[in-house]
Amino acid sequence: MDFLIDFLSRLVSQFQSPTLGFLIGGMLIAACGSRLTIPDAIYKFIVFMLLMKIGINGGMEIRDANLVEMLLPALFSMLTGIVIVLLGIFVFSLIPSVKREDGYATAGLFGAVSASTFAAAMVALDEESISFEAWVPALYPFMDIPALVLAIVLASIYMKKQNQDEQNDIDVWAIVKDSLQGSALSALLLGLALGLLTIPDRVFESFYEPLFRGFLSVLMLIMGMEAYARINELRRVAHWYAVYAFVGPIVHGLIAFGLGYIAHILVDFSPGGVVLLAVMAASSSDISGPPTLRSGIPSANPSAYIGASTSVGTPVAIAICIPLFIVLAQAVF
Amino acid sequence: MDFLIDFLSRLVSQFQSPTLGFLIGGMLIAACGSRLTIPDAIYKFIVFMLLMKIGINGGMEIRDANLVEMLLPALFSMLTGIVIVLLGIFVFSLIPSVKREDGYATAGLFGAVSASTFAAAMVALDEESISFEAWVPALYPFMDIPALVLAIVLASIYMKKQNQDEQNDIDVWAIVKDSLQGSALSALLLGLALGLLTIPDRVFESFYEPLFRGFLSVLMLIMGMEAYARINELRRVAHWYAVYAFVGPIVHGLIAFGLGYIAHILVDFSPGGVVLLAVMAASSSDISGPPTLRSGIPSANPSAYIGASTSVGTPVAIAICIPLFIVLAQAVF
Amino acid sequence: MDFLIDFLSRLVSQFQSPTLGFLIGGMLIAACGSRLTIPDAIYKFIVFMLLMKIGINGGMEIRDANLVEMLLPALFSMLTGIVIVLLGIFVFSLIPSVKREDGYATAGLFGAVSASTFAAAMVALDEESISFEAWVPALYPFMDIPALVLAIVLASIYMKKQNQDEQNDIDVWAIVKDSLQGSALSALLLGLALGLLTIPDRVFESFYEPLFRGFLSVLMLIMGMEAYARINELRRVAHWYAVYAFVGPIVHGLIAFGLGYIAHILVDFSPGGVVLLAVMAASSSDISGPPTLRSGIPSANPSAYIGASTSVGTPVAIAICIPLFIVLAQAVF
Amino acid sequence: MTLHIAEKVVIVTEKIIAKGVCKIIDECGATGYTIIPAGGKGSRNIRSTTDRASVVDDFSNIQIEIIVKNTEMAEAIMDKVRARYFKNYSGITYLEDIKILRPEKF
Amino acid sequence: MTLHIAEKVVIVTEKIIAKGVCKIIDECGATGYTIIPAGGKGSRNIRSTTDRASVVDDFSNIQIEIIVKNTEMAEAIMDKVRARYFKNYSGITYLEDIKILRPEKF
Amino acid sequence: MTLHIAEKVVIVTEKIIAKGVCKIIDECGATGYTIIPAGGKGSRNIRSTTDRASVVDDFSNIQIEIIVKNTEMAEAIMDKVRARYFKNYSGITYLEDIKILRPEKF
Ligand SMILES: Nc1ncnc2c1ncn2[C@@H]1O[C@H](COP(=O)(O)O)[C@@H](O)[C@H]1O
Ligand SMILES: Nc1ncnc2c1ncn2[C@@H]1O[C@H](COP(=O)(O)O)[C@@H](O)[C@H]1O
Ligand SMILES: Nc1ncnc2c1ncn2[C@@H]1O[C@H](COP(=O)(O)O)[C@@H](O)[C@H]1O
Ligand code: NA
Ligand code: NA
Ligand code: NA
Repeated sequence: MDFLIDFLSRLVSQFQSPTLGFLIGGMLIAACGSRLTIPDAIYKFIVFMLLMKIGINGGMEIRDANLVEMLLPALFSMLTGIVIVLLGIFVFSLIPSVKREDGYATAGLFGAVSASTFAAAMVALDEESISFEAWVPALYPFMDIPALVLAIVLASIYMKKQNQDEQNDIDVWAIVKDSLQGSALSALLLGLALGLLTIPDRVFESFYEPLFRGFLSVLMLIMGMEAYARINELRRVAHWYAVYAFVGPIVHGLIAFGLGYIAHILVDFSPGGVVLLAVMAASSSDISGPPTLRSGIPSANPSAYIGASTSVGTPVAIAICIPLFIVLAQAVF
Repeated sequence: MDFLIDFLSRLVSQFQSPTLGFLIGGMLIAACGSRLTIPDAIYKFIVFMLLMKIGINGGMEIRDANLVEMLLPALFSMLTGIVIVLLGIFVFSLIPSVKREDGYATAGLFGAVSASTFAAAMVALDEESISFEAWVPALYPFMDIPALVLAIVLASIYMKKQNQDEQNDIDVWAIVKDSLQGSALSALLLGLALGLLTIPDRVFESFYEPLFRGFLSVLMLIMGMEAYARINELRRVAHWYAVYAFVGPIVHGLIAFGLGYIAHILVDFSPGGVVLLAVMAASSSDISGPPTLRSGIPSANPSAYIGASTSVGTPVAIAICIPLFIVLAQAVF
Repeated sequence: MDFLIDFLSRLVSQFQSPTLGFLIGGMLIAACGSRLTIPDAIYKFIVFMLLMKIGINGGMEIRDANLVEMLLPALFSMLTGIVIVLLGIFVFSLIPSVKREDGYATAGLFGAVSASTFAAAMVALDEESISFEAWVPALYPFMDIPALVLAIVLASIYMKKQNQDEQNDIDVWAIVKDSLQGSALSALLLGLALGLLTIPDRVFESFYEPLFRGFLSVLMLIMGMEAYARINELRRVAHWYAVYAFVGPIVHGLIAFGLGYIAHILVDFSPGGVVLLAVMAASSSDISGPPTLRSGIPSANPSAYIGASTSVGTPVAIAICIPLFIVLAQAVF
Repeated sequence: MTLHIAEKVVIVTEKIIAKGVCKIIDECGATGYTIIPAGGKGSRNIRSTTDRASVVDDFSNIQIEIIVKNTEMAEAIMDKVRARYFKNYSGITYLEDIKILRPEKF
Repeated sequence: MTLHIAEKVVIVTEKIIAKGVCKIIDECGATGYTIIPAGGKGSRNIRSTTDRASVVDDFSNIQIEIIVKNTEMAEAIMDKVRARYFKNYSGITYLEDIKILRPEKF
Repeated sequence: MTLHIAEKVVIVTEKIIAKGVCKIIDECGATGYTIIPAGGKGSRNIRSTTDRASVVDDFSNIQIEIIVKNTEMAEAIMDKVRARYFKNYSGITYLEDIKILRPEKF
C-alpha cells in the first residue's frame, strides 16, 4: 500500500519531468492539428547526437572498468531479448485475428531496444542521482540484435513451411550485419570506440554532454507527435496489438528487472544498471528495428507493428515503465 | 533636440548590435550574389527553438505572476491589432492603384506579429537591462489572432458584396483555429504550457536559454537574405506598398506605445512591457501570417503583402523601431 | 633521429586527438557499410558555423591589429597558391595517362584551401597552446582565389590553343567574383565584417565559440565517410592522382612553411601563423573549389580531382600534415 | 503481358493547396495519386527548388500525378482543380497517355 | 533532327526497396535510370512528401523512371519488379511512349 | 472539354548547370518550366537521391520538364542544351506527347 502510494506520488512527480512533458506535449499538439513540425534532418541529427553522447561517455569510462563484470548482464540482456520474442510469438499465436507474420514482427520489435527511451531513462536516473556501471549502454546490442535475428529467423522458417517463400535461405550473419549497420547501432558503437580509443574529453564536455538534455526534449516532442500520427494506422489493425503494446513493456521490463536483480546478487550489478536493463527490455525499437524487420519479414504488415510500438509501446515505456522501475529499485535495493 | 541627439547616438550604437549587424549582413551578401544559404530545416528548427525559449521562460515565471495585471495589456493588444488592420484597410482604400483584397491582406499581415522581431526586441531589452513582466510573451496571440481574423473576415464580406465568391460562409472560429495551429503560435503556446506545468529548469538552462542569442543571430541573417531576395517581387507591385511598409511599423508602434503608456499609469505596466507591446505592433508576421492570409484571402496577390512585409516592414521594425521605442521608454519613464 | 622519434611520438598522440579519431571513425563506418548519415542540411549549417566562428573571431581581434604586418604573409599566401598550381600542372604534364584539363583542375583544387582542414588545424594549435596573429584566417582568400583563378585561366588558354573551345573569352574578374560568392568565402568574409564592425562578443561567447569543437568533430566524421565513399571514383582514374594527392599536401605545406619561416625572420610572423599557412597550402578545397572548377574547366573529369582531394588529399592534410607542421614548428622556432 | 491503355493527369501547382487538390482527386474517384516536390517558373512567379530557407516555404510547388482508367475521370479532375484554384493560385494541368499492367489496380 | 521512338517505364514504390529495384533494372540491361523522391496515396497507405520528421523515413516513396529502346526490356523490368516486390510492398508501374534524340545513348 | 496536343521536353542533368539550361529554355521562348529534384545512374556516374551530406551537393541531378505547343521549339531546346552541355556534363533529354487544357497558357 505504502509502496503504491509512493509509486503513485512518484508517477505524479514524473509527469512534471520535462521529458514526459515534451512527450505528452507532442501528442497534444498533434491531436490539436498543429502544423508545427521538426524537420527530418534535425530528427536524424538529434538521434545521432544522443547516441554519440551515450557511446562516447560509455567508452571514456569503460577504459578503467572491469569488463568481466559485464559478462552476466550481457548474457541476461541476450536472454531477455530472446524471451521477449518467444513470449510475444506465443501470445500472438493464440490470437486468431492476428496474421502469424505480423506476430513475429511485432514480437521482434518489442524485443529490440529504443535509443530514445534509453536516453530518457538515463536522464531520469540522473535526476534521481542513481548511478550505474559505465558499460551499461554497451548492453544495448546484446539485447537488440538477438531479438531481431530470432524474430526474423523464426518467421523465415515459418514461411518456408507454408511454402510461401521458395528460395529463402536464412542467413543469420546477414541479419546481424544489417542490424549493426543500422544508423542507431553504428552511432552507438562509433561513440564507444571514440570514447575508448581517443581522448574526446573536451569535445564531449563542450558539445555532446551539454546538448544532451535539450536534444532529448526535442526528440520526446517528435516521439509524441509521431505517436499520435500513427494511432490511425493502429486503429486499422486488430485491437490486440494495442493491448499487447500496453501490457508488453511492463511485463518485459519486469522480466529484465528480475534477471537484473539476480545479477545484482551474483555479481553486484548496480541498481541503476538494473533499471536501465529493465527499461531496455520495456522499450521497443523506433529507429533501426522497423526497416530491419521490413526487409526481414516483408510479408508482415508494418502498420501493425510500427503502430503498436510508436503509438502505445513507447509512450508506455517512457511514461509508466521508467518511473515504475525507478521506484521499484528504490524500494528493493 | 537633446532627445534627438540621444536617439541618434543610440541608433548608431544599435547598428553595432550584432542582431542588426546580422540582418544587414544578410542583405549585403544577398545583394553581392553570394551562394551562401541556410538550409530550410535549420531555419524551421531555429524558429521553433526561439519560440520554445520565449514560451518556456514565460511559462516558468507566470506561475507566480498575478495574471489579473495582464487583463488590460491583453485588451490593449487586441485593440492594437484591430486598429492597425482598420487603419491599413482605410489607407489602402484611398489608393486607387491598390486592389482592395491586396489592401486587406497587407493590413492583416502588419497587424499580426513577427516572432523573430519580438525575439530581437527581447535581446535588445536584455542588453539595456530593461525588465518586463513574465507574461508579456503571452500577449502575442492577443494581437496576432484578432488582426488576422479581422482582415480575413472583412475581406470575405467585401468579396461577397462583389459577388465574386458565391458560397463563402465566413467561419470565424475556423480562422482562429487555423492561426492557433500555425507553427509559430503552436510552439509558443506549447512552450508556455511546458513552462507552466512541468519543471523544465535544467533543460531550459542547459539548452534553450544559452542557444537563444546565437540562433537569433542566424535567424537575422536569414531575414536579411530574404528581405533582399523579395525586393524584386515588391518592385513589381505599386510603390505604395513600400511607403506603407516603411511608415506603418513606426505609426503602429507609436499607437501601441501610447496604449502601453496608459496601461503603465493605470495598472503599472512595466516600461519593458510597453516597449515589447510597441515592437509587436510594429512587427509584421513572417511565419504563420502569410499562409493563413493566402488561404483566407486567396485572391490577394502574395507578392504584394509578403514583399512589403519581408523586404521593408521587418527591417524597419528591427532597425528603427526597436531602438526608437527603447529610447522613447528611457526618455518617458 | 631525435626529431623523428619526437615526430613519431607526436603523430601517435595525434591519433588520439578526437579530430583525427572522428575522421578515421567516419572512414571505418563507411567501410563497414553503415547506414549512418549526417543530413545535408546539418553539413551545410556546420560549415557555416565553423567559418562564421573563424571569421568573427578574426574580425574581433583584427580591430587592434597592425595590418601592415599582414602584407608579407598575404603576399606569400598568394605566392604559395600560384606555385602549387604551376608545380601541379607541370607534374601532371609529365604523366601521359593524365588528360591535360584534368591536371589543371587537380592542381587548382590542391592550390585552393579547405575550411575544414583549416578549422582542424586551429583546434590542434589550441590543444598545444600555440598562438597566432588574429588576421591569419584572413589569409585564406589570398591563397584560395589566385590558385583557382590561375588554374582556370591556364586551362582556358590551353583549350583555346586546342581549338576545342571557340568563343571562350577569359574573364578573370568573373572567376574571382565566383570564388568570393561561394558559400565558404562568403561566410568567412561575413564573419570577419561582423567581428570587425559590430560588437558580437556575447553571441560569439555563448554560441559560435562553444559549439566550434563539437561541430568540427561532426564535420570530421562527414569528411571521413565522404573520403571512403569517393575511393571508388578515384580507382576508376589513373593511379597517379592518388600518388599526387598523397605527396602533394606534404610538399605544398613544406613550401609554405619555408615561406612562412622567411616571414618569421623578416616581419616576425608567429610560429602558429607559419603552421596555419603551411596547413592552408597542404589542404585542398572541399566546399567551394569543386563547383568553381566544374564551371571553369567543364571538360575536366570531376571524379579525378574530387576523388583525389577528398579521398586522399584531405585525410593526408589532416592526419599527417597538421601534426608534422606543429612538430616542425616546435623544433624550428 | 497485356498492357492496358490509361491516362495520367499531371497537375503542377502550389504546395499550399495540396490538401484541397487531393480532396478533389479523391472525390472524383481516383484510386490514388503520387506527389513529387517541384519548383519552376510560369506566368506568375519563380519558385525555387533549392533548399534555401524560404521564409514562406508553403508557397513552393508540387507535381501531382494521377493515373485513371477513363478519360471522363481525368477531365473531371482537371476541370474541377482548374475551376476551383487556378484563378487565385499558380498552376497548370495536362494529360498523358500511358499503358498499365494491372487494370484492376486503378 | 530525327527523333526515335522509345519507352519509359515508371515505377512508384517504397524507398526501402530502391536498391533491389535498381538491381533488377541493371540486370535487365537498361543503360540507366532516374530516381525522384515521391509520396502519395494508393490502395495501401498514405505516404507524406512533407519533411516532417518521420521516425521511419525509409518507408517513403520514390518514382523511378527508366528509358529503354525496346518494349521487351520494358516489360521484363515491369514484370520482374511486380513479381518480386508488389505482393509485400506498395507499388505501381506503367509505361509511356517517348521520343529520344540519340538512340545510341540508351 | 477540348484538349489540345502539345509536347513535353524532359531534361535530366546535373544541378550545377540548372541556371544555364533555364536560360536556354527562356531564350527559346517557352512560357515556363518545372524543376524536380532527381538522382540516378547513367553512362557516367551514380548520383544519389539520399540526403546524405554530399560534400559536393551541387553535382546532384535535376529533371526539368518544359511544355511547349510546337515541335520546333521543343527540338530547339533539346538541341541547344545537348550542344552546349552534354559533352562535358551528364544529361539526357527526350520528348513526350501530352494534351493540354488551355492552349493560351503555353
Ligand atoms: N510551359 C511550362 N512548362 C512546364 N511547367 C510549367 C510551364 N508553365 C508553368 N509551369 C509550371 O506551373 C507552375 C505554375 O505556373 P503559372 O500558373 O503559369 O505561374 C510553374 O511554377 C511551373 O512549375
Ligand atoms: N492511381 C494512382 N495514380 C498515381 N499514383 C498512384 C496511384 N495509385 C497508387 N499510386 C502510387 O503508388 C504508391 C503505391 O500504391 P499502392 O501499392 O496502391 O499502395 C502510392 O503511394 C502512390 O504514390
Ligand atoms: N536509360 C536511362 N533512363 C532513365 N534515366 C537515365 C537513363 N540514362 C541516364 N539517365 C539519367 O540521366 C543522367 C545522366 O546520364 P549520363 O549522361 O548517361 O550519365 C543520369 O544520372 C540519370 O539520372
Ligand atoms: Na525491448
Ligand atoms: Na504588427
Ligand atoms: Na592548398
